Amino acid sequence: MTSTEITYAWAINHAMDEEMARDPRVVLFGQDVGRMGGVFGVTRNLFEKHGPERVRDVSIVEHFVVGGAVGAALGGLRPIAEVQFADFLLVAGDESFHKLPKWRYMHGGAFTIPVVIRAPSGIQGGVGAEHSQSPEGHYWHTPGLKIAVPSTPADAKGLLKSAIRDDDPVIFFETRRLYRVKGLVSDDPELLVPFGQASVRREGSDLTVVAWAGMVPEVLAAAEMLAAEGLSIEVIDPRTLVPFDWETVAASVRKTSRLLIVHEAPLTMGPGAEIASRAADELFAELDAPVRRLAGPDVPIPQNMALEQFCFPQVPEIVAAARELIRW
Amino acid sequence: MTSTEITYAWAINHAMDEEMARDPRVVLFGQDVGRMGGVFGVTRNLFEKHGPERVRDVSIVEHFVVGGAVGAALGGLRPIAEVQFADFLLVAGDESFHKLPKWRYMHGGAFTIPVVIRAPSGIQGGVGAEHSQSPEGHYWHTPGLKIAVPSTPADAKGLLKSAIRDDDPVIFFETRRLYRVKGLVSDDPELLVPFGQASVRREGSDLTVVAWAGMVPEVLAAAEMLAAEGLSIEVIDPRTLVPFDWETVAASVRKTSRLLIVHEAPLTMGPGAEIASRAADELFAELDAPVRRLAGPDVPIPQNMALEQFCFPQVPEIVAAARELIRW
Amino acid sequence: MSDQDRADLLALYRQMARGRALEDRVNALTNSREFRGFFHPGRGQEGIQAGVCSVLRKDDYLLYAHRGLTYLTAKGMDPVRILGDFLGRVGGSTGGLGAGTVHCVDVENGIMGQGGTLGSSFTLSAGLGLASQVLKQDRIATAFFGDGASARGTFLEAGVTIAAWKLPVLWICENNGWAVSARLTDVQGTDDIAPRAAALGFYTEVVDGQDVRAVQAAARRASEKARAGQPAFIEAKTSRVEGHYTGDVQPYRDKDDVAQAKERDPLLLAQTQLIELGASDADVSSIWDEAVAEMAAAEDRARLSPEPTGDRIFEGLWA
Amino acid sequence: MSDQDRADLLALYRQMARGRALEDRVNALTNSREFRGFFHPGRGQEGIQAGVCSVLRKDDYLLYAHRGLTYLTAKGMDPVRILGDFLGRVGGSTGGLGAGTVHCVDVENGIMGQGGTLGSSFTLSAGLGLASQVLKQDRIATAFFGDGASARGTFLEAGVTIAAWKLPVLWICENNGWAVSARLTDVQGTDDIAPRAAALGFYTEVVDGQDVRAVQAAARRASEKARAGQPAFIEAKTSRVEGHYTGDVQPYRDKDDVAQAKERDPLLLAQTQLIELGASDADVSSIWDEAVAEMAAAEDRARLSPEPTGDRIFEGLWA
Ligand SMILES: Cc1ncc(C[n+]2csc(CCOP(=O)(O)OP(=O)(O)O)c2C)c(N)n1
Ligand SMILES: Cc1ncc(C[n+]2csc(CCOP(=O)(O)OP(=O)(O)O)c2C)c(N)n1
Ligand SMILES: [Mg+2]
Ligand SMILES: [Mg+2]
Repeated sequence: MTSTEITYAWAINHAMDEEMARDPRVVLFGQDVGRMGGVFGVTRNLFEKHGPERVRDVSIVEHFVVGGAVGAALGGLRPIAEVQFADFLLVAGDESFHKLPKWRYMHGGAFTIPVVIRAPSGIQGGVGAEHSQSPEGHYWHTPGLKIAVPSTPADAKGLLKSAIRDDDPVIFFETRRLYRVKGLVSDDPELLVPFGQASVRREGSDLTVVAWAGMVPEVLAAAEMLAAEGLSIEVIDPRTLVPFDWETVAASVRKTSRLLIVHEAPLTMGPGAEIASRAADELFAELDAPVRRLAGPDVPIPQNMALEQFCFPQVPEIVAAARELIRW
Repeated sequence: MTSTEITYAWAINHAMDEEMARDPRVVLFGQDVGRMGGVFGVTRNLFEKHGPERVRDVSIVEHFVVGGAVGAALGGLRPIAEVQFADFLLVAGDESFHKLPKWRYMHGGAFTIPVVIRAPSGIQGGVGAEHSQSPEGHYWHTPGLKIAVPSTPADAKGLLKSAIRDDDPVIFFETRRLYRVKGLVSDDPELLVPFGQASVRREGSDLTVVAWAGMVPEVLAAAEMLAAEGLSIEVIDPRTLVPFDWETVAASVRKTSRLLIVHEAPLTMGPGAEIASRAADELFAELDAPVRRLAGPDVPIPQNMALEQFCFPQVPEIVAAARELIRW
Repeated sequence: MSDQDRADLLALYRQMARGRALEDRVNALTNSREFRGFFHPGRGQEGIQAGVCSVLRKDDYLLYAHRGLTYLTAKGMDPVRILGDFLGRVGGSTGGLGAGTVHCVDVENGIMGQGGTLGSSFTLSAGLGLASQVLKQDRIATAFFGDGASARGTFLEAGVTIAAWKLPVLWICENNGWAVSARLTDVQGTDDIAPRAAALGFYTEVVDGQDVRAVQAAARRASEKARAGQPAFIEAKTSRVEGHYTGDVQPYRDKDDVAQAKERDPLLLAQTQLIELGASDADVSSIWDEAVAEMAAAEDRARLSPEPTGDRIFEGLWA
Repeated sequence: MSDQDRADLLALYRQMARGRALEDRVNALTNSREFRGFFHPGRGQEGIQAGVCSVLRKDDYLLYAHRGLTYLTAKGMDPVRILGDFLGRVGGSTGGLGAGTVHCVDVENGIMGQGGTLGSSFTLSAGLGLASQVLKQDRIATAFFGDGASARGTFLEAGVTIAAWKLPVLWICENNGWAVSARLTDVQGTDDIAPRAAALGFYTEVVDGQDVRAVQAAARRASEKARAGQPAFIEAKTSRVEGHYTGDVQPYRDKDDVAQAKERDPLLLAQTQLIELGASDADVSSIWDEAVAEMAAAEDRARLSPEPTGDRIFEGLWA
């Protein structure tokens, strides 16, 4: 099978296209996903290829988007539901915190809920406090949900295909800043990326950095700069938060004895807290420096595009934090 | 001023009553808060005393309860809004994650949002996965909200009074299991308990345990049992998560060199993660044992009353965890 | 006044009786504190549940509400499984997790469960209707809910989508005028719910919920519409006889109101109609006796199943 | 055909012209990429915003929507502050945080802001109405929104409460038939929104949104109702001339549809009416010229204010 260089957005598009071709039970709905092909162009051609029965626009009804997906799954479909911004998942609170993760469990496991919610997230383009969040932490604190946070086109495609075939509900966070980033992606329709397997993006021996989604490119850039100083950084991208590949992180920390977690969501109670506290407990004896988190500040995200840049970790900060931990 | 022994529920009632008498801008609304006096009896007499204009029943409209409170605050009232179960705050997702914490900031600080949301939380009485949660962690990850988690009648009263007088939005988590617990409460209408000041519930030298709300009685019971073994536990109740009194916790850990956090919310991404990771970073050099978290399991809460008991830390587990850390 | 009419009404009466007899057992379990969760009695509302379910196919979907149990048994669910849920036994439909009505489930009979938060069923029924439409199954998705729940935002979001997509969905509002202690007239601006659905493009019926035959007739029309892709809505006017939950003595409510509600008992009304149709007192009372015996036996059987152990909480989270 | 009529219409025309002239500047800033966020042009909808705001008191509350700017200036807001928000200057109404319409604010003039999520204003306007009622202020709370937003669940939850409590609230639906690329008819079951409000007990008016005088008349009646405690609702039928945001070329939409929308321009219609009422071409064009000059000067002034520094993000989170 060949590989083609395509964008992250297009990789997501191909995953949906292939899975819809493979399985007639896969349907897609959300705002503007039909004729328009999505406000970010991610669903282009799907309406034309798979028809109005299976690709449907909805009104401003996030409660329906998520709750309707649960119902459709109960009825035997395998819905992909798109919210236009990940923030809107929080709008559909009952549906995303209750119906989606709990319906199966509450009813004694009587059915499966094979739903994928696609949620474009993160800071980009001055869209403000309610269109820029990275809410994966809220959902990680909700038992019953699987969570994907791809950082490359290949992972985006492979993880989304796994998600669509998974019988459990998956929230699939897409990073809007990455939509136009290109990468080599396999054309093999059976090449899946499994959930729960981290990817070591760069090997190193002095410090382990865990980052995902939009922070991976920034961390890799920082690692490159640090390499010039002779500092060797291992960069681990968990790719999915649930399940979380703890083994790969732990093995790396056993090697480097140092851990930094970098994420875009606000620091306090962000996903870094879970990883850091687990490391601080289970790897207590291995650590030669404090476990540190570098994350967004504890403020809503301003709409001013100049100011929003202050709301997620930048390369120089990552470099500085890494240096400090290594020199501890 | 005298003190009277009253229940936690009644202390909350008195706080509202006194503040409504003091300030005519304080209003109360929620399901069944009026004539019925609340499904848990917490708002009894308020309708009769303060009248139908200021104490209002609503229909099944959680979005209105929270969003309407924000609007009422913008219009110059100081609303207390009650959701019947804390889980329903998640139902009002847009209102509790966006409108309430962000409206002031988004609009450049043009107004204040003096809202108190009262949210009865925790496991009790077989009410199942969507009526038993402890969702404070979700809100701690939302900049712009203050969060109270009282564990005693005196704190419940004093913190609620502070919350009502605060110009920022406060989510006030009440523990349903504690509603009937009695304690001495001051009758002084000016006795407030400030936000951001932890209470040392028990002094000790071998281990610091941080716990709040419904877990405080369990931890104190465990500490008592451990004392019989000669183990000395310091129990810290932060009382508010935002602001969080880090100083008191840090001072205690500097003394004991050991930290255990106990909470009812599920372990993964629960509030313990924030406290543990902060300790693991800032107190790295002080710790003689791993920072440990003891919390609810990562499952929805079953409705079966026998099974729900397995969903929050019990005294024997706390004792065992404490022992293990001290003997590390 | 044919034999057929009498037979039809006897069948409806039998379902109402079964629902009430089952509820009597649950009330007893609640009062004895063997069941310690909340139960919301449906006494007085059996006619709606029996009437609507009588026109449904076995494979039609049901999302029920919290009030009463008649829809479950009328839709075909085994009372042993229901009582197993109340008794917290592994033989209950949730395998020991559920300890009340809230989450009874029976996929075979299209009973797809209930959420703990009111209004869950609007969006879920829309999704079930979508599945039926896409999979060309000709099943309809029904959801029951109260007047209070009809204020939930999900009503509107699901409603516009159902109407736009012409989904095979039937909603049934059991309008008993109360939500816990709140009178509908005090907390919503109107007494009538059906106009809201009409404004969205639903076919609507307003019916006397105490008259099981009227409900059945309305449900027949409405379900045919829904099956043909015209979303439909039934508002059944009814009364809550008991408190919100078993044990609620309704201090907030007029005694007269309760007394009136009791008089308009759908079983009593059906008895009168049956006698008019030529049934004997013995016919009627034997149905009741059978229902009582059935539910007593069901409880005995439910008890044979063991209680779950603590590990049960870790089962069934993931597929 | 009195002088008063002409003066009234000139005043309305002036507000429409100001809104459009301001929007022209914002479009230019957007096209030149000096403003790099999203702007949602309101061309074609100025009549609704000017008409409704003309009957409001200075202290009446306004929660505006994302489409266009006319409500802001017609309600009294200084365009320098609005442009300051677009230019991201500390002199903008949000002190440099906002970089677009989304969060302009002007408490003096009752302009209480806007949420990023559609449908925020239903519950907030209810709360503002409650405050006015409890504090006996006689102010009304208005909220503007589109046909798309009217599907949000908050419409229903706030609506039933407003009706039950008889709050002084006026909702204005600018029904332009589109939500981004979705036609109202395709994604909601009906073309008309007003019946939904009527079903909740609102007083409703349906009006041609292109005719500013008709809007004003409807708004006068509706606002009087609202002030008297009868919640009111205006559905103004209108058309979106431009794309969803500046730069959206609307490939999903018929050219004819856009052309028709352009013809029914509320400013053109008002010009014709003004000439009929005896105004001269010069009267009309001088109003436009003044508006253009005002907005050019406003932009110059807005630019005088500095951009915020990075610490700005930490200001204003807490009271
Ligand atoms: C979202 C949500 N809010 C509140 C509740 C608590 N609650 C359970 S039943 C009920 C009253 C429901 O009234 P109605 O829908 O009319 O049904 P009825 O009890 O009258 O049958 C309330 C408030 C809930 N379960 N979910
Ligand atoms: C809850 C929510 N969902 C989706 C969006 C994205 N969005 C912004 S404007 C818009 C279309 C709104 O249509 P309508 O309400 O008719 O207003 P119009 O743009 O036509 O003026 C959408 C989908 C949003 N801001 N909030
Ligand atoms: Mg009711
Ligand atoms: Mg529109």
